[in-house]
Order: sequence, then structure tokens, then C-alpha cells
Amino acid sequence: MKKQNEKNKYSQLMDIKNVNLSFGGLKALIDVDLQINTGEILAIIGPNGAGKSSMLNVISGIYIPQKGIVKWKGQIRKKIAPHNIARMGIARTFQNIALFRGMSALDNILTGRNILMKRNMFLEMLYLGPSKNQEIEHRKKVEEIIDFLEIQSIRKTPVSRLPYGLQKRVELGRALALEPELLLLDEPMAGMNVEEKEDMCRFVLDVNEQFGTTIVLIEHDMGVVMDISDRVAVLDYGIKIADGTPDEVRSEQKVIDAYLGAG
Amino acid sequence: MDFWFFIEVFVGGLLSGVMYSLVALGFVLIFKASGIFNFAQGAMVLFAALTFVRLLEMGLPVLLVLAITMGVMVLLAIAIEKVVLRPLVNQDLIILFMATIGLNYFIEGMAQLVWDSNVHVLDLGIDEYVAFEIGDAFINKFDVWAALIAGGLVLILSLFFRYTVIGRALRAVADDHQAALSVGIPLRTIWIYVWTTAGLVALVAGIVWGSKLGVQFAISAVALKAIPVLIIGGFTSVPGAIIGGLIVGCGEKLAEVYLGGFVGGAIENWFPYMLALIVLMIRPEGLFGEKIIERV
Amino acid sequence: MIYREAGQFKTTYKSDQAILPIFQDRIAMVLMLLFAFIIIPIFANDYWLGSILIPFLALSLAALGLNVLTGYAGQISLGSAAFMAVGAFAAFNLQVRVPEVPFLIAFLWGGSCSAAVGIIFGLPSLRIKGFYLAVATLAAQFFIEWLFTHFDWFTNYSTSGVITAPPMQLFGFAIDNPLNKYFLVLSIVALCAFGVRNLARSEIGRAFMAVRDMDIAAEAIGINLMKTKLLAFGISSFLCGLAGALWAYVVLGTVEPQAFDIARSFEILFMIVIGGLGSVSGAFLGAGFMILLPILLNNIGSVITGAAISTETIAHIEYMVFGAFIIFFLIVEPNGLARLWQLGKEKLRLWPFPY
Amino acid sequence: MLRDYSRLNTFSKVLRNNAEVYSNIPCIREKEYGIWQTSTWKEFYHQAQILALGLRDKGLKRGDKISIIGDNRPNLYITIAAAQLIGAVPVPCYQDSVAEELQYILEHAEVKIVVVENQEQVDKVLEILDRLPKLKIIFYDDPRGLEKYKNKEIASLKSIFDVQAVDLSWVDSEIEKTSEDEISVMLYTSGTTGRPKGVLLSYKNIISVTSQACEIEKTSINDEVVAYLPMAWVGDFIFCVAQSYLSGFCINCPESRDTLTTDLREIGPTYYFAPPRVWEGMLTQLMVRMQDATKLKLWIFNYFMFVAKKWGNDILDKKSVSIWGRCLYSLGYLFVYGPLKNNLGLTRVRMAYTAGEAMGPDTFLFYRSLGINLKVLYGQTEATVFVSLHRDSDVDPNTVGPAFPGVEIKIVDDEVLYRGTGVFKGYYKNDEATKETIDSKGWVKTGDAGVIDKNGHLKIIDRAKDVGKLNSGKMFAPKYIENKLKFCGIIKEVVAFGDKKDFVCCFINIDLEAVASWAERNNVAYSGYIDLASQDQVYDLIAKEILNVNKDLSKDSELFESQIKRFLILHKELDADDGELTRTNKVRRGLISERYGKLVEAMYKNDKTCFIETEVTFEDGRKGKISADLKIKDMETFDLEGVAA
Repeated sequence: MKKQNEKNKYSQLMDIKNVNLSFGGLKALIDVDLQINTGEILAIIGPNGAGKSSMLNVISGIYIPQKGIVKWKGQIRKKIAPHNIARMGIARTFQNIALFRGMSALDNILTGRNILMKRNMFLEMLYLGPSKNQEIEHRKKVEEIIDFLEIQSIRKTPVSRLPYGLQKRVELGRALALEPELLLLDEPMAGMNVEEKEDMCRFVLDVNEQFGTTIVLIEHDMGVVMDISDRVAVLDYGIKIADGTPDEVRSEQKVIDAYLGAG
Repeated sequence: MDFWFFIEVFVGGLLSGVMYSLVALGFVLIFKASGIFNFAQGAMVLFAALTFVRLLEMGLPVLLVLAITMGVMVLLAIAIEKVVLRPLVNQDLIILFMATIGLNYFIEGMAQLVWDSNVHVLDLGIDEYVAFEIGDAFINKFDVWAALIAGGLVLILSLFFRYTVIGRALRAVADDHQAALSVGIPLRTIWIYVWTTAGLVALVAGIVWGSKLGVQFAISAVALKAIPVLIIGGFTSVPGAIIGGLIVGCGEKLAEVYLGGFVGGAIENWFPYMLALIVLMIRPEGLFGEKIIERV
Repeated sequence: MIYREAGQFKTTYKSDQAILPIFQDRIAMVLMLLFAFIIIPIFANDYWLGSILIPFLALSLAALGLNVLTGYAGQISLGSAAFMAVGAFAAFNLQVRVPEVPFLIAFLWGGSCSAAVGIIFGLPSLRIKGFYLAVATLAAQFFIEWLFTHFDWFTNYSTSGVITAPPMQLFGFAIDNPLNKYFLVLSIVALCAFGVRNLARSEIGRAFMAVRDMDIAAEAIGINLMKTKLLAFGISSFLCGLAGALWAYVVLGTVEPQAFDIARSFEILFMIVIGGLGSVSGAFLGAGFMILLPILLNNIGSVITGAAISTETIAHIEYMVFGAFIIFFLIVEPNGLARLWQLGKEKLRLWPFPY
Repeated sequence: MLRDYSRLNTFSKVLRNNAEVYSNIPCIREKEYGIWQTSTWKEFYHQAQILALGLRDKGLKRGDKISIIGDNRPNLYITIAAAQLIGAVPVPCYQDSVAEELQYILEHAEVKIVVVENQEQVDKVLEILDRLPKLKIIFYDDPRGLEKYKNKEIASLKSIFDVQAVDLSWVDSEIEKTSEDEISVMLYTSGTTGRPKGVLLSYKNIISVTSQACEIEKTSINDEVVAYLPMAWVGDFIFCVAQSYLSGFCINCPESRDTLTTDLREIGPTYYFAPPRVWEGMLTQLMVRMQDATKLKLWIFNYFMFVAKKWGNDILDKKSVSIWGRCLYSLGYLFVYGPLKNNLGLTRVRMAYTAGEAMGPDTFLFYRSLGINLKVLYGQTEATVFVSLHRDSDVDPNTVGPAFPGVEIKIVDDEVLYRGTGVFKGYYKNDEATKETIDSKGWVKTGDAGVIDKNGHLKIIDRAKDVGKLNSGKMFAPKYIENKLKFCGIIKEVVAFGDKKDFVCCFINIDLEAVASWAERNNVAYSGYIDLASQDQVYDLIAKEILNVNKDLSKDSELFESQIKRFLILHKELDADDGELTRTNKVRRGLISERYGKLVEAMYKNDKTCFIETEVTFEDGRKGKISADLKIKDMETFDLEGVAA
């Protein structure tokens, strides 16, 4: 399942240096360093409450660490408004599905392209000229994504009516619609059955392969993680205890302890 | 400016504030226990007052009337739980909010249909116009009584919350529905209790307000006064309701007296809301409310 | 059952994204417009036009406005009437101060002012949600009502505190009888409905719904919550303002601020709850419902009791019925009549199959 | 419009002509990216020309074979056209055949170039590549997942289409060179016995026959066809390729297999072709869906179905019908038939065919009564499809209609023989088989037993070689019995035994969908196919159907001894992947009776149950074993008068 192309693997997309994050009293992250290399699939694993989600939110920029620096493409990243994260080229999916339940699959994905659209209230009211054309232009793009994710048959179904697995797929589609450089997946396979997981793995790999998107994912299913990721970072109680290829991590004593410890 | 006059206005404000708190309490109870913003509280006040006064007019003894009215409020609570809350359980709070608006209309309509929409004098045997004198300030006696009643009620409620089983149950629910359930408290009965209590509070408020303004449709509008009180005091805090009431009370009185003049008066209709807005912007959960934290 | 979709295939996105992709629906729409623009004017009498259809349309517009805010963007407001008031008074004042301005311009001005005010009172929506926001809009309701009551300037110092709409001239053509007024209102409302429908199916509409359905996700895909919410407030208030102007100019002629009291706000809220949140047709269905129900009750009442019932009693019954309906719809079909309509349509498309 | 086919005597010429006369008329559509991407005859022709050149450059010469594998996709149809432009022979293969099957055909046909739809097919061909020395290159249409393939043998069709500024005059000269007697296409018949045979069809065959068909049905550019049947099957070639060439109508390719029904509904074809099992499947599904309807709805439905049964067919046949009947029917059309057809996507159907196998008269009449002009077509690849065909207002559900124009039919000791312009050129590299089939005078053996009735309609009873004799000496026609059973809807497949036996027994395959929904309604719990198939209630359900059939048979003096005495329900569905069915889903008797010999014995040994273990092939080609203890059930039979014996 591992992919071949090693192109510009070691140019860094994001560089996180001894980051500390704490909510009130409790420390979520302690002196964590993490590099994200362009074009790789990086998995962040760890027992519950190890700070995985916090890490993801630091990467996405929703949480601003109290200490430490985050470099995005070599530049130190300042505090950013949540809605500008996407414009930076970072898209994400959520642990428990966060689709727009009132809309069809198509519209959900189309909404993902909103930031790429021009806003002209009056033309949109008349559905005229540029706004109409852009609707069509972006529909084309979205249809490519739909085709890519093989969800043609549910294109116009309201997402609330879709089975869990497909909803996850639509959410992935919405994230892809942003054409991100960095894609964050928060437990993409949580609560899926075996086929659904296999599909999702395939799509994650294909995304990484065809669009060269860098992917960071949190996942509990060790099998999946080891299968699809190029690199695995292990957190435990807010501390990074391992970071390396799946095999390296697997054999790391600390990791084994942490997991046995966490039962 | 005259110091004593200020005192008079100030205290007057405080006292009328207490009246607001009286209504606000009803909201707080329900919100605490179920997270529902019960827009119908005003209507309940009206309904309670009307029932009470009409029965009195029939010449029944006060205590009996009181008992009956209480009974009615209990029934109302049960009905609401069965017809409105149960079907809407774990719906969006905003939906429930709108439902209570509907409820508000329904009860208002019912109250006036069953009884009537005339003004009824409700005399508690307290002379409206007798006043104490403190220094040069005149303090309305009735207001003092009202304040005492309100104070008493608050005391009772806090005791009730602290020392009775149901009271603790309510607190439990307020803190965490799941927890409450796991302790084995049937949420529905809880709700009935809550709404009953709210109903009784409404009754008290109704009587007090009724005897001040006379029992009439306008009473239900008092609820609208209570809302900023809640915002300021915080939806989840009983003392908050009181303090909020006091702030609103003297706030609007002072504003009326010292600002109203410049802007054509009658500003106490909106002043509390502006106050509330400011509070909202600075501290959305209110002065005494618990902080609302959203996780990503 | 009436649908024959086989063979209606789309070869372009243009046709696939058309406002009414299904042929039969287009027919229905055309028929409806014909009915509204031709049949009604021919058969309706002044009573119907003046005291039912025109008010219905004006309120539909207000409901449409509120639906943009509450139905599409998910921001609840209890101040719609206030925004109507702003529209009415702004339009009035412009024409009083600058008589040469044609009334249509005045209407637009009214809408714009209302939009501006709406945006200001929408600011809290950035920090607060749900009924907290509702409270903020209540503030608007009370403040504006008070403003127009206590500052004679707004009523142009009329002793009675009411404003009287100047006569309406369109290209030297006086709009004074119910029929003309009907056409005027109908055209404006139809136009707005069309606009809102388009908005709803394009980028802005999606942004609104995204914010409504899942604001965190909306933010994550780059939607600026502040801008979006304020835009919703703006558009919504604009429509309400326009409706207010119509209410003042066309429906009543002379209005006092109390015509836009909180009861009106609730009425409009009820319209969209009953009619259907987040749909254009919902606004109209809801308005129709709210207008016709009292008349219905009245007639039923008089039929049952033989004699006509006191208006007071009717009013109270109305209250109860409305209240009951609100609760009923929230429980049974939160998306209101419009949704029921939708379901009916679905059934027709599937007929004779159950699913 | 009828054109001069003495001049336009090859497809390449017809196509070139179409590109002029129909230049801007849609030629082929594909639902892709959510809309029906359309290309006109002009564009189609242009693409074909470019591809033709590309293929030449890859070494494809006149007479060479080029194979097409995949679902119905425009580019694959273009490939066929391109090949024919330069006189190469397209050899479409079944997209779901496994590597071994492909290997045989590609080897036997000496295919030089393969054009496939997608990765799945590429993988299959690569798997057998080393065994195919003649095969030069594999073109693929959909690049998904193929970037990382390093094999030098594979290339994308796009790489050819992207070629700019090519000189197309060469193609013109090639078009002139082709003659009507050249081979137009080579189709492998998935014979029910032995290896597939490559049927050679000349342009003359196809054009002469197809032009006749177009005449009969008055097909025109206004028709719409949905191309969803396997490209390797002669039907698809005639109805989608040949007829569309000759009458210029547009063929529509569905988006994917799981959107077929919706796509069909969107297009609303005017010309619809489906084998019986599709029609039956549709009916079953329809009835299942109706089951959940409200009482009132169900009543309306049933009532108007009764109305349709009563008058529908006659109205369709333009027979005289009472005013009352017409009124009721048109009412029914408004409330039931219209919507129904609309939901099935058959609203616009002008003519519909069924063929390949016999179809239940009830099913057949059901569709006709809805006003769908369904007709039976009897044909063979060897005859370029058409041997006999129902004509409008001369339709008899029990026959396959009168002989097709230009076709003579005769019956020689029960077997149907025919000859005509459509008769094929012979089997590729298999002369003795050819000789067996065509005699010196050009008569072709069909291998079917049949009779010609008084109206001159041909009636097919069974495969001639399957017709056997019971020990009592009476005729035993398994197919006839099997079809009777299959018509009930809950039975998917039947295999009847009785030749050289004392009585008749049969294997049953239940129709999962139908029976499952029955089980749901009668809350019968089951864990899966095997479990469901072994339920006693299900056995009873089947028994009821068999009883009816027995009653029927008992009325026929010829067949009353063929009543079914014992049956069992198989634990697995008979499957083409296991070789039990042909790719066109015909039962492979021989193979089955030997693979399940144990069961057959058991049935004749009067055992009550029998244990069986069989190997099965899963979707992904993996093999596995499933086993079960099958119950065998006895049936009561009737004697001639039709009362229980």
C-alpha cells in the first residue's frame, strides 16, 4: 500500500519548535517539537488524552501555544483569524462529522470552494453573468472531486440522509475542495466498518498521490496508521515520546509501554 | 443635586428592582434545571394572578383561593411537560425557546379567555401611598413589602435548593443532565417540579405585581423587563437574578430621572436592554452565570 | 403523479443548476404568476385586494426578510417589526425633506437605512448566540419604538405622532386605488422573492447555511463568520425595511410607531416558523396562514354560535390557536408548511411507490 | 430516411456520411461529472479518425484484431469505429470475464491491441500478458490509479487524442478500400458448451439486417438508446452501434453501474432492449416496493392493474375497445401507468425488445398492458441477431413472432433452421464447427426445438439437445418447465432433471431480493442466503409455486408426466464466475449435473437431506468453500384431469 514517489520529501512545510500549550491548570502539550515534511503522510498517535487533538489544533492555528514557535513554510506564523487558516492552505476534517446537515452532498463540497469565489451580492441575487459562471466553473471542479471520491450516486442527497461512511467521505470532499497544501484528518476512520476503512485508506493515499497533498492524521486504528503513513509521531501525556517510520516507532520501547500503560 | 432625592430614587429603584427579580426568579429556575429560556414566564404570571384574583372575587377565603391557584399552577406545569417539553426533548434549545414563545401566546390567550381581560383590583390590605420617611427621602411602603416578600422567596428557594431532596436533584440536573440521570433521577419528574416551582414563583410575582398595577394583561409584559435582569445577573444564578434586578431597577430609575429629561423621557423601556447589551458584549454569561466554553 | 421526469436529462451545468430544473415545476410557476398577475386582478374585489392580499404580500416580504436571517443564516431575531419601522420612517422622512424624490427611491432608502440599523444591532451576534441574540434584537425593538415615539423629528412634528404617507406617483401615474397598489406590491415582492431564491442557491446562500448548520466547520473552510452574519442582518433588515415602507405607504397610509410593536415582530417570527424556516415559499405560506386563520376563525365562530362573537374573544382564541400551532409545528415539522409541501411533492414524484 | 446502402456499404462509409448529414446531431452521450456530456457525429467521427491514425502508428493493420474490454464508454465505441475505419476487426470481450477466459479469446483471436476501460481491466490483461506474444500494447480510457504503473506495454487513449495537427486524408483512402464483404466485427459466443467460438460478421451481414430492422421500427435521429448491456454481446453491437449508425440516433452511456436506474430514468429511452431477467427483475422490484404502500394506494394500484390486464393489451394492439374500457384505461394511465412508467424511465419507450430466453407470459403482458410496446425477438449471434420478431399489433406472448424479413425458417425434426442475408461468415479458425452449423444450402442449425403455429409465428420449446425422454418415453423439455417456474418471481434459477429418469426433479435458486422482502413482511429471521434458502417456510413458499406449475403441466397430455416430484433449494446462487452460468446467464446443464451429481442422486434415491460442499469464487476472484445440509422436499402431483392423485 505504501506509495513510491519520494519527490521533495524533505523540504519542510511546517516546523514546530518546543511548543507548550495548557488550558488553565492542565498542560496539554509540553515542549513538543514536530516537523511536517512536504508531501508526506504523518500520523499522530497516542493514548486518549495524550494531546493529539490539541496538537492538531496547534497545527491548524486554532490554538495559540503559550510558548514555542510554529513556522509555516519557513516563516514564523503569527496569530491568525480562524477563517484565514483555510486561505493559508490548511484544510481539516473533524472527529465527529461536522457537515452542513441542511445541504446536499454537492452543496457541502461546493461550500468548500466559497473562499475561491468572488462575492457580488447583486449579481448573485439575479444569478447573472460572473456569479452564474463562477457557480458553473466551481461545479466542474466539485464534480471532479465527486468523481474522485466515487460518490456520484449520492450527489444530490441531503447529507443528513447518508450513512456514516459516506458522510465522512463527503466531509473529506469538502476539505479537498479547498485545494489545500496541508490536510488535517481528525480520526478519519473512527467508527467505520472494515470496507469503509479500506475505502478511506485508499482515498487518503490517492489524495496524497494525485494531488501531492501533505496529510497529517490522528488515528486510533494501529493497522491503518502503520499501513498508510510515512511517518508516525507518538504523544503521551503531552510529551512526544517517539517520531519516525512506522517500523521504528513500532519497536520503540517507550511507545510499547505507553500503550500497555494505557491498556 | 439633592442628596436625599437621589437616595429616594435610588432606594425606589432598588425596591422596584426587587420586583423584577421576583419575575426573573421564575426564568432562572427553569433555565438552571433544563437550559430552557422560558419565554412564557410572563404569561404564567398573568395566568396565576388572574386565576387568583378571579377566585377571590367569587368570595372564596384567601387561603383556599391560594391553595386552588397553586393546584392550577401544578396542573399547568404537568400539562406543559407532557404536551410541550416531552415531545421536544433533546431538540435544539433555540427550538424550545420558540416553543415557549408559542406557549406564551397560548397561555395569555387562555388566561383571558377563561377569565376576562378587564383590570381587576387586588388589595393585599397594604396602602399604596403610605410611605416611610428616611431623612428627607420618602420610601413607598408597598415597595418595601414587595421587597420583603421577594427577599423571603429567595431565602426559601435557596433553602429549598440546598436542603431538600428535590432541590438537590434540581441542582444536579442543572450541573449535568447525564450525571443527574446516572444518579437515577427521572428527568421528566424533575422538569415537572421545576415548572411547578416556577409556576408558584409566578403566582407570588403575580400577586405582588397585581396588587401594584392591578391584575391585567399588562402584567405579562413585566416578563420583558425581567429578561435584561437575567442577562445582567446571569441565567443560572438565583442571587444573580436578585442583584440583576436591583441593578436594572435603580439603573433605569436613575437613568429616567437624570437622563430621561434630555431625551424625551420614557427611556426605562429600553435602558435595561442597553445595559444588558453592554453586559452581553463584555461578559456573555452574565455577572454571576457560569462560563460557557465551546470545544473545537 | 403529475411528474414525468423521464427524458428530462441535463447536458449542461447551466440547465442542471436552473432555478426550477423540473419542467413540470416551471409550468406550475408560470401558472402561479399568471394567476397572481392576471386572474386575481380580474376577479378580486377591493376588499380582498385592500385588506387581505396587499397586507398578505407586505407581510410575506417581512417574513421573507426574517427568513433570510433566521431560516438561512440561523440567527434568531425578535426585532423585525423595528426594522420595518425604520424602513417606513426613513422612506417617509426622505420624501418629507426632499419632496422631489420618487417614492421607489424612498423605499430603497428606507430599506438601506433599515439595513444599516440591522447591521448595528447584528453586531452582538458575533459574540452571542441563540436567545442571547434574541434578547439583543429585543433591545432593538424597544429602543427604536421608543425613538420614533419620543422624537417628533421623525414624525415631522405631527401632533398626533403619526406619519401620513405622501401620494405615490410612478412616471406621473398615480397609484391610489387598491388594484394599482396590488400590482405595485406584487411586483416588488415577486422581485425580492426571486432575488432571495437566487441568493440562497449561490455562494452567499451557502455561506449563510454553513454558518447556520455548523459554524465551526464553516470557519474551518474559510467562511468569515462576522461578515456573513452581518451580511445576513443587512439583507434581512433591508427586506424588512422595504416591507415596512410598503406597510406604511400602501397598506395603512398613516402609521404610528405602535404599528411596529413587538407583537408584530412575533407575528412575523410565527409566519416563518409555521411557514417553514429556510425557504422562500415558507414566508408566503406562513404569511397566508397568519392572515387567513383569523378570518377563518371569525367565520367558524359565527357559524357555530350563530351570532358573531366579540372581537375580544376572537382575539384570545387567535392567541391560543397561534400558540398551539407554533408548538405543533415545532414538534411535528420544524420546517413548517414549506417542508410539508416539499414532502407532498416528493410523494408525487415517487407515486405510486411509497419511497 | 432510407439511404442507399449499395454505396454506403461499410460502417466507415456510413460514419463518414453521418458526419456530414448529421454533423451537429448528438451521436453519443455519457453521464460524467454530473451531466450528460454530449458529442455530435462530427466530433465522434473526428475522434475516430485521430484514434485510427494512432492505432495505425501502433502497428494495427487491415484485418488485424483489436480487442475492447470494459463497460459501455464512448471512447470504447470510438475505438470500434476507429478500428473499422482502417479495416481492422474489433473483438469486444465481456468486461466481467476472468483472466483465463480473456486469455483464451485474446490468444485465439491473435489480438494485437487491447483497449480497456480502467485499472481493473488493465490488471487482468497484465496478469496474462506473458502468455500473449502477439499482444503489443494496452490502451486504457480512465487513468485513475494507473499513473504509478511503469509497464511499457500500457498507454492512455488520451495520449493519442492529444496528438495535434494530423493529416486525416490517409483515413479517407482507407475508408474507400474497405469492402462490404470484409469482417466488420468478431463476437465470441459464450457457448453453453465447450470453448467460446468467434463469430465473424461481415458489413454486408450487419447492414442488410440492421437496415431492415430500422425499416420495421422506423427508427430515426429522434430516438434515444441507453447503452448498458455488455459490449461483447451481439445485441449491443446491433442496437447501439449498427442501428445508431444507420438511423443516426444517440446512444447514452450511464455514469456507473450503481447509477444505472437513475440514469435510465433521466434519459427516458425511446428504444429499450433488455433480456428477460432484467424485465422480470424490474417487475419483482416494483411489486416489492408496492408492498409497503398504503392500503388506499395499493387498492388503486391493483384496481388499475386489473383494468390494464383487461384492456391494455388490446388498446396497444389497436383493437376495438369499449368506450368504458378506454375511459378507465386513460384514468389508469393518469394515476398509475404513467407515473409507473415514469419511475421506471420507460415513459418515452416506442419499442422494447426482449430476447435471449423465454419470458413469462404474465410478465410480458404486464408491460404491454402498461402501454409499453414490448416485443419478443428470437435470434442468434450467427444470424446477426434477427431470426424472428414480433410485429406491432401482431404479438403473441407464447411465440417469438414471425420470421424476420429476408429470413426463411424451417423445422427439421423439431430443430429450427434458418437462412438469410444475416447468416454469418463462419467461426474464426474453426471450420468443422462452421460446417456443423451451416449446411451447403446455407441453412443454419439453431439447436433449438420449436414449431411454427397457425399464424406463422415461431414457437420455441427448448434447446434441441436438452429435450430428452422420461423412462416412460414421454418428452421431457427441461427449459420449458424451468421457465414456467421462473415466471413466479421468487425463483431466480431452476435446473430440472428427468432425461432417462422415472420422474422429474429440480434444483431451485431463490430470488434473494424477492424472498428477503417476503421474509421481512412475514418476520422470518435469517442470517444470510444459505440460511434463508434452508428455511422451511421458504421451502413451503416454493412448493406452492411448484404445485401451480404441476397443475398446469397436468393439463397438457404431452407433459403431464413432467410434473415435479421432488425439489431442493441450492445453498448458493448459480454463478457465471463459477462457470455454472454462461456470461449471458444461461444455465450450463452438463457442468451443473456433474458438479452437483451427488445431489441429483440423492433426489432419485429418495434421501430426505444431502450434504454438499462446493467451491465458490468471490467478487475479488478469491476462491473459497461453502457447505450445507440441503433438505429435499416431495411434491404432490396431479393426473391428467388435474386433480390430486
